[in-house]
Amino acid sequence: MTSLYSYSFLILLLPLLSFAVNGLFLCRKSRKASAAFSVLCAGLAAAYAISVALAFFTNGATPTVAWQFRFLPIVGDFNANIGLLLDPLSVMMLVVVTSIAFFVNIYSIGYMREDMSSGRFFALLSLFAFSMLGLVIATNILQMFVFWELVGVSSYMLIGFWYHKPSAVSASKQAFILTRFADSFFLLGMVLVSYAVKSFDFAALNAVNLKDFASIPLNLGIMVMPASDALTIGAALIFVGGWGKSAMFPMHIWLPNAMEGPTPVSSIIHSATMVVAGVYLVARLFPFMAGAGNTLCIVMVVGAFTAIFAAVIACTQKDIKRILAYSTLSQLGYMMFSLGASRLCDGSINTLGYTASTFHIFTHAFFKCMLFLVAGSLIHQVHTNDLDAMGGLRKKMPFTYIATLIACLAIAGIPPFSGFFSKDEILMTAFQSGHVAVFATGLLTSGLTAFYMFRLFFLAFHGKARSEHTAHAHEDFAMTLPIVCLAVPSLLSGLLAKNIFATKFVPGALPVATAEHLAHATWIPYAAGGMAVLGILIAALFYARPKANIERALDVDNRCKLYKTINHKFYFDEIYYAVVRQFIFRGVAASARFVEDWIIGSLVNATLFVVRKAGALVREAENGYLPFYVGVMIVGVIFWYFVGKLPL
Amino acid sequence: MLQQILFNLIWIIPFLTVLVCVPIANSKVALLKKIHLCSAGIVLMITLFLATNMILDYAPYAGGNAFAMSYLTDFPWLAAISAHYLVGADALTILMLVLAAVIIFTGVLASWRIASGHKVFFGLLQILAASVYGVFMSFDLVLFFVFYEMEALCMYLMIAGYGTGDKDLGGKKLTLTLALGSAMVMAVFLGMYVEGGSWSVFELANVKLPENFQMWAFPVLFMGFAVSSSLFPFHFWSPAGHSAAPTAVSMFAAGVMMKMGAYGCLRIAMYLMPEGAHFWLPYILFFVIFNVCFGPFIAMRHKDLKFITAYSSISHLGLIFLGLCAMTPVALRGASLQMLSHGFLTGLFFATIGMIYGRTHTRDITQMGGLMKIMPFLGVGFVIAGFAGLGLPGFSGFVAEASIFIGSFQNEGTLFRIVTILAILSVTATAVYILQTANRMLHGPVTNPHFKELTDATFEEKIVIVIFVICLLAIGLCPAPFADFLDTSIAPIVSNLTR
Amino acid sequence: MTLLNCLILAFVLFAIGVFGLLTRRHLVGMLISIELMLNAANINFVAFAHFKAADATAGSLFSIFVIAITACEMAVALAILITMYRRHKSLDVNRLEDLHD
Amino acid sequence: MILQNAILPDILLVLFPFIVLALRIFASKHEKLQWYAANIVLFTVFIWQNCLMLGNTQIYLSNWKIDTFGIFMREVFVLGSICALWFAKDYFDHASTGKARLKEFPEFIATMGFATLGGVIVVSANDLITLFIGLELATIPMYALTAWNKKDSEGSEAAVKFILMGSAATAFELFGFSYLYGFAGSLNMPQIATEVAKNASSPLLWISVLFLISGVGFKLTLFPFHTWAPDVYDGAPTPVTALLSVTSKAVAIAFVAVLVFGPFAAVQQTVAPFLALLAGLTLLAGNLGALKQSKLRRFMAYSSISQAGYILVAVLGPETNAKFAIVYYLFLYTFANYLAFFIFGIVGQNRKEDFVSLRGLSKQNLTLAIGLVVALMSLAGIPPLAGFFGKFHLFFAAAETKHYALVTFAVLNNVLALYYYIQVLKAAWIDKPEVEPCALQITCRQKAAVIILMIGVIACGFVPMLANNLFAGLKF
Amino acid sequence: MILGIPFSDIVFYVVAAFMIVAAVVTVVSKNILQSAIFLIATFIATAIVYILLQAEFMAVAQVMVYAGGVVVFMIFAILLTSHLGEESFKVHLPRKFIAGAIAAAFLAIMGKFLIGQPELATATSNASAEASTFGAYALRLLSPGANGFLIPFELISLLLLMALVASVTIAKKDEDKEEK
Repeated sequence: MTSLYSYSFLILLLPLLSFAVNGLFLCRKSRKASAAFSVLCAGLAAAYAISVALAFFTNGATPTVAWQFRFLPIVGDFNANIGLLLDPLSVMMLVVVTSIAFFVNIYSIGYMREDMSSGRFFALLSLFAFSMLGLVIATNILQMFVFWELVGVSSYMLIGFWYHKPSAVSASKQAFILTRFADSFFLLGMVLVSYAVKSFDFAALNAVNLKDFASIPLNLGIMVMPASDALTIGAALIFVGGWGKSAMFPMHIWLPNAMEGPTPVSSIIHSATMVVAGVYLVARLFPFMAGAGNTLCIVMVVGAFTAIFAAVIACTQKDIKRILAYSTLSQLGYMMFSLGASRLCDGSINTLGYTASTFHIFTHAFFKCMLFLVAGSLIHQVHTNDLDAMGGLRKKMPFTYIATLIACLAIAGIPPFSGFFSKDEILMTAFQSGHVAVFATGLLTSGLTAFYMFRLFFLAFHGKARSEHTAHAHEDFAMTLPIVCLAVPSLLSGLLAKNIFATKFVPGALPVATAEHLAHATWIPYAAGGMAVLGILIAALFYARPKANIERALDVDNRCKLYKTINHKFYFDEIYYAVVRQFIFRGVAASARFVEDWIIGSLVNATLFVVRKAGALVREAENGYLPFYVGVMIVGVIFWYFVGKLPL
Repeated sequence: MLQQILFNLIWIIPFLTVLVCVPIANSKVALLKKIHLCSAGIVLMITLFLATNMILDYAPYAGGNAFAMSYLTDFPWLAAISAHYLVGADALTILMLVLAAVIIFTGVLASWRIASGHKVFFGLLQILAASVYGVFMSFDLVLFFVFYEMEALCMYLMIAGYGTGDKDLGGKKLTLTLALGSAMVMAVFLGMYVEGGSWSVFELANVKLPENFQMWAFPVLFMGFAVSSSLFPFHFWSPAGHSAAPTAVSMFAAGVMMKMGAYGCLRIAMYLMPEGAHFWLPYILFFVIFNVCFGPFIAMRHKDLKFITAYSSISHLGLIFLGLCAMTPVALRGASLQMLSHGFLTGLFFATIGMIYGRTHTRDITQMGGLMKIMPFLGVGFVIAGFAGLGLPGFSGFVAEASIFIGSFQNEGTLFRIVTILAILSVTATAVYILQTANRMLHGPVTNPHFKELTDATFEEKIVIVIFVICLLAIGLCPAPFADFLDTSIAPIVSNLTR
Repeated sequence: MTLLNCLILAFVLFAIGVFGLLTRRHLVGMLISIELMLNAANINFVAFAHFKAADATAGSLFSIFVIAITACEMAVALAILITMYRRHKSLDVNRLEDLHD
Repeated sequence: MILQNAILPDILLVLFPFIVLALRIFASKHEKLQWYAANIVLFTVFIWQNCLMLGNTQIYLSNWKIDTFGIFMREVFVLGSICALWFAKDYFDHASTGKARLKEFPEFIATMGFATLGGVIVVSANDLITLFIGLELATIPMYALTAWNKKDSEGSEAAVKFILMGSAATAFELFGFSYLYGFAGSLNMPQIATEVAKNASSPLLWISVLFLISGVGFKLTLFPFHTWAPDVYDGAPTPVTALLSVTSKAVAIAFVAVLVFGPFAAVQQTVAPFLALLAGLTLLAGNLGALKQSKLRRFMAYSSISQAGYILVAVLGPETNAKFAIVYYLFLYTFANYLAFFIFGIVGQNRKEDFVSLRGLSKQNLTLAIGLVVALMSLAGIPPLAGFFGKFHLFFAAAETKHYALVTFAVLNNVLALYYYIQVLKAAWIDKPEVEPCALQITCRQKAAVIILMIGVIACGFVPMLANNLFAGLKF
Repeated sequence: MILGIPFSDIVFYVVAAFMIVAAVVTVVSKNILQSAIFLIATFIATAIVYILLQAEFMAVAQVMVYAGGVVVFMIFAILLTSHLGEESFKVHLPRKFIAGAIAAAFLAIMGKFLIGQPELATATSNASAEASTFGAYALRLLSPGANGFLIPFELISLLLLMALVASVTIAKKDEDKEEK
């Protein structure tokens, strides 16, 4: 077992190997070879990860650092390490990431079949897998930041994979810059926290008790405050990193736009793994954040608002991938507010939130990944993202249809599908936290989720084919296989893993009190299920009843203002554009350049001007007129009599 | 002994190469190029060999304010003013030498296809090389200054003779501003000898120069050095000079010469005048704000690749100065790492820009587009440079910047805190202009049909890019050995700073 | 007749020479003014020699030398003026206008 | 050892004009003879002086003092004469554009010999009379030489300006001497020195300092007594311009050094602010004036004005360092300046002497172009060329007495200097000629001179220890 | 002694006044030849002052070399170059004004400087009469000893020779025809 652990870095290295080999050698030579190599590496990694997971959970699930080396010395014993942490959370993520990466790799064989540069695609996909794995096994916050950035970059490159498409390019830029903006706060928080704690290690951070820091003053530039307050600010700043990466409102806009990338990318990066990094970050630092004042409240509010906000938008979209993207946002909001809601009004912590959130990460990864794969499959056949052009695919793609149904039921939260269990726990947390508004939001969102997912489902698979391509759609084996395979965990992971999560996924010793007696409402599962069923029924009423006028239902132009506003995503793209274009570029950057070009430039020119004028003066004195010269000479003597500092 | 001779050969070889090339006719281009490449390659090999030797076997810092010197060579040189030929290597020196040798070697390769005047061009490049090697090696102020001042004129001739655009003005701005800096340096050096009684850095380190001398000498010296590192308000030469310079000179100026300034600030100004440093550096921090916070935004509004890169260099150099001003061990180490890192990074930047410009004949990013498809290798090179520039982990920029931020946060001064926070936040702006540039230039559809006939990197260009990427990755992936090694140079400076 | 009187006489002569040097347009006139100035210096020497100096002979000797040197200078000056006159056909200082910036 | 007798080369030098004139009178048929004789004598003197024992001061007939500084300065003067002689030879053979050929070469040599002798007298003088005669003997021939080209109206105009201003300056000088004599009561320099040390606050002393420095300031082209220089340099025949910029300047600076470290040694630091201001303003004025010049000789005039300022900086230093720096710099300055003038002379043979005619030089003749770089960058003080070490020593001397402000100001001015030297290089290297430049005619003599001088400048820079260590340990 | 003032003083004042007047006429006279004549007058007056200062040899030299040699030389030059010295140039008033101001400033400075030193007024002659005899001059000029001026005396001959050679070379007409 120790040897199993000590070689666990192979999980990390296999994708890296795949990236290096593909990127340097194979991608130009043979697309098939690169695909095969990539799938092989991903498969091996997944197998290794699962075996590590089995060994880990069967051996008591004690957190261990499997291996680590000193990356960057800071001062004395304060080092930045790169290591491999095995604890329930990271092992769970290892399994999720590797297995999803494996499936997506297989899927991509089919999806990228016609693309000439698929070698590059596989290389980048492997790079992403490597970075994501590095992120989840991080032993310290600096390592997390390192891989956090790498994940961002590989996401950037994959969104902009079709770099000849201007929309893809600008989407990739937007995604990177927005997350990078958030990351700068992460970095700031990290610097601040590590300065106070003198360590980057999660273990050290999570063991921080703010009371120990209350008496140490810390100068934050603007003001001097107790280090405990500074740490709270630090925790919030670190959360901002997760805020951006998980695309919480109002930094959410990059995620729907990121759907410009190839669909396998959306499936692995923008639904299952990378975007949950923000949640993962909060979960990883849960004890620290729990102790750090009201940080978790921010998390909760942000999460809850994003959940309902995204769900509302999702109800009006027609682009299949965008619907899924907003759905992802909404689900991420769930995970966030679940973590946030762990902190009760009295400051004690309800550990259920942590469990629920991590559980939802797990279940959501499978079904959302699969939904994206389905979407990709449809797009591949129909050659468009638009639901307008689909319909009636049930017969053409039966396996896909069934699998999609499972996934939709899972996400809607219908028992016994996986989503039900995790969502149930989340709602329970919200209820127990005592924040009624949050609980109501969660419940409402659950209904909306069921509605828009089944709206998508009905519009795509039921009714009549609404375009030429749809009529000739068929199933592709390489693409259907992973979908079918993923249907299994979508169906079962909730049932099977519920107990593991309940027992193993409890945060370690918390620096604040854990809540002891909490109200246990047995009606919540029913309420949640009921909302979901209600949503499904409404969807069926609008889009699946035989006489439904689909064209009219999809027509945006004749809708009311509110609908249009929602359909335009509350005009957030435009707001973003205005801020970036007008404020940053035309405002800040232009004025900086103005200062540089005109003020600094004219200072330099003024100096030159003065020098030139002085030179002209000297030369004009040489006017060739002898008496003038003589006069200057004699005046010179008088001049030096006064100026020469002689003791006369 | 052999190694010591090799060490001294580092700066002698370039001069010898120039001498060897004097009788060769200008028309024998291939021979000239081969000779210069060989000479640059030999120097690179020597520096790598010596650096490896030193990294593998060095004594950890054991207290005191003396550098751990290797290959120390000392004999009287100018007896009338008791100046010595005093050269040697410690960690910082040898790493900077490697940087310089890499840049020179790649610079020769990057100039492989200049149109005419090879003999003079390469000759001047070798003199430049000798001067930077000399600067990093010498520990005698006179010797240091001789090497330090030597490069200014060569730069002018190379820029004005082989550059592009408004080359005369650019060359003059660069040369004269640098000359201004070295004039300030020279004035203080003379004063240091008079007050301290020696030209040797080692001996001066043990002398506490009078405080009233330090009060005026430190800012003059520091700003004098900072001129060549384009610290505000002396940064204006950098965009003008870089945009006019030929590729190799841009690489050299941004890659090595700008580091000479920072090196001097650290190694001479701060090491020898710590009291002045403590008094003045908080004020100099105000200048740093401009570099760090304004640089990226100005770059955002530029359309010329070299201007963008020049302002990017200005902001990165600002980070070095942030590290220096903070005066904590971590920040100083970060600053030294950033010197190395930025050298490689900006070398790669200017090399790829030069190669792209050599094909498209424009540096205006709005006129380019879709180049990734036509020249993927160069495109990838540029993107890698960009990512390294925005501080992506894995490349050396990140470890340097992280060290600087962490280190400067350890300085408890209010101003330092504010500037550190501003610096960290302004890192985003770097991402904005780099991505904007890369996207405009490389991505999207091919805008100019003439571009379709262009070719990708040639063999020697590929070597250039690969060398830089390897260097960036080497420091970025395992910075710990470098950082530990550098500590042997930083610790004595810190010990002086805290005396 | 004191030393002061002699010195004052000398510098008044000198000042008159200066005035002449500045106002004269004829080159020979300027030379004449210069002669006045040199003469003033000579008076100084002799006066100092007479009133103050420990080594009186030296001062007077100096002025003899000055007279000789002045003669040389004037010889060269007049030779130059003659060449000048050959070229310019004039000795007007205002005609010296070819060389200027 | 009779050869070690330092007076003998001086006597040979005194005989030098006589020999040349005698050959002119008695062997006027053999035109080359005077040239050879002049060369032989000058080289003999130069080599002889180089062989003299250094370090001990010898006084002959109470008025003729030969010390280390004197011997080195003699070498500078003789070296300058040799260069001028070589330069003038070709100039007399070819003349320059649009100007008549010069005549009377032997007389020219003799007059130049007298001027050289004047310099020697200045550094040997032990009393004020000798000093004054030396200064005049160094100056009056220059007036005549400036007017040597009788057919050139510019030459005579320059000479007129020169001699009128020079005589006025002499009057001031003499006034200064008279007050100094009045103050000290003696003409003997050591006696004056003791008197100065005793009674340093007397106004008579200081007014004499003012007049003396103003008077010599004319010859040294100090601000604001420099006004004659551009016009005279521009109008004079090129060899005379070169001679003016080197020998004449060297004489004047020697005069200042002799005074400051001789009679005024005790009050050197009291005079220092005055000298510092003079030096600072002079080099600023020279540098500013040269910024936008387009005529080569005017340009060299401004350049040499600023060089005078730089040299004056050293006078503020302690004696040994200052004299060493001055001597060292003058050597290098002679090399570099003559190198530049040789090149300008070659270019000026059939073109106008301005920047435009330098265009295309790097394509036409790389050796000359490199020579130009070497010369001008040495003057600008760029290492590793000799001029840098020279300037470094000058500044070093002043820094030793803690005149940091002046040193800083001077080194900052170097930036301006670099700017205008670069302008020349730009013309020679970068600018494209508008019309195809006509071919250059270079004689072997010119080529040899350019190469020798170039090697001199580069070698003194690359191996400064050779030149530098020679001086080490000497007492001036 | 007249009115309590020694005779020599009265002579001095009269001569000084004359000298100043002559000098002023020298510089302001319109006719250049007239200036030269008045210059001679100034020089002769100077010679008288020298006699008063017991420097008889100086006075002789002054009259012989200066008045007799240099000025006559000058007059020759004037006559050579201008037709009987008729040539006169108008000078603008501002220039005279500025020149006067500069000269006055000079006067003021020197006056303030000299009058500020009372010890100059009280200095009395302490030199022995032998010091300025012809014999004393000759001894000093020819003495090779401690305070002799043998070397300058020899050097002045070089200077004269140089002046001769140079001025002859410059002033003589070229053999070949001058182009007009």
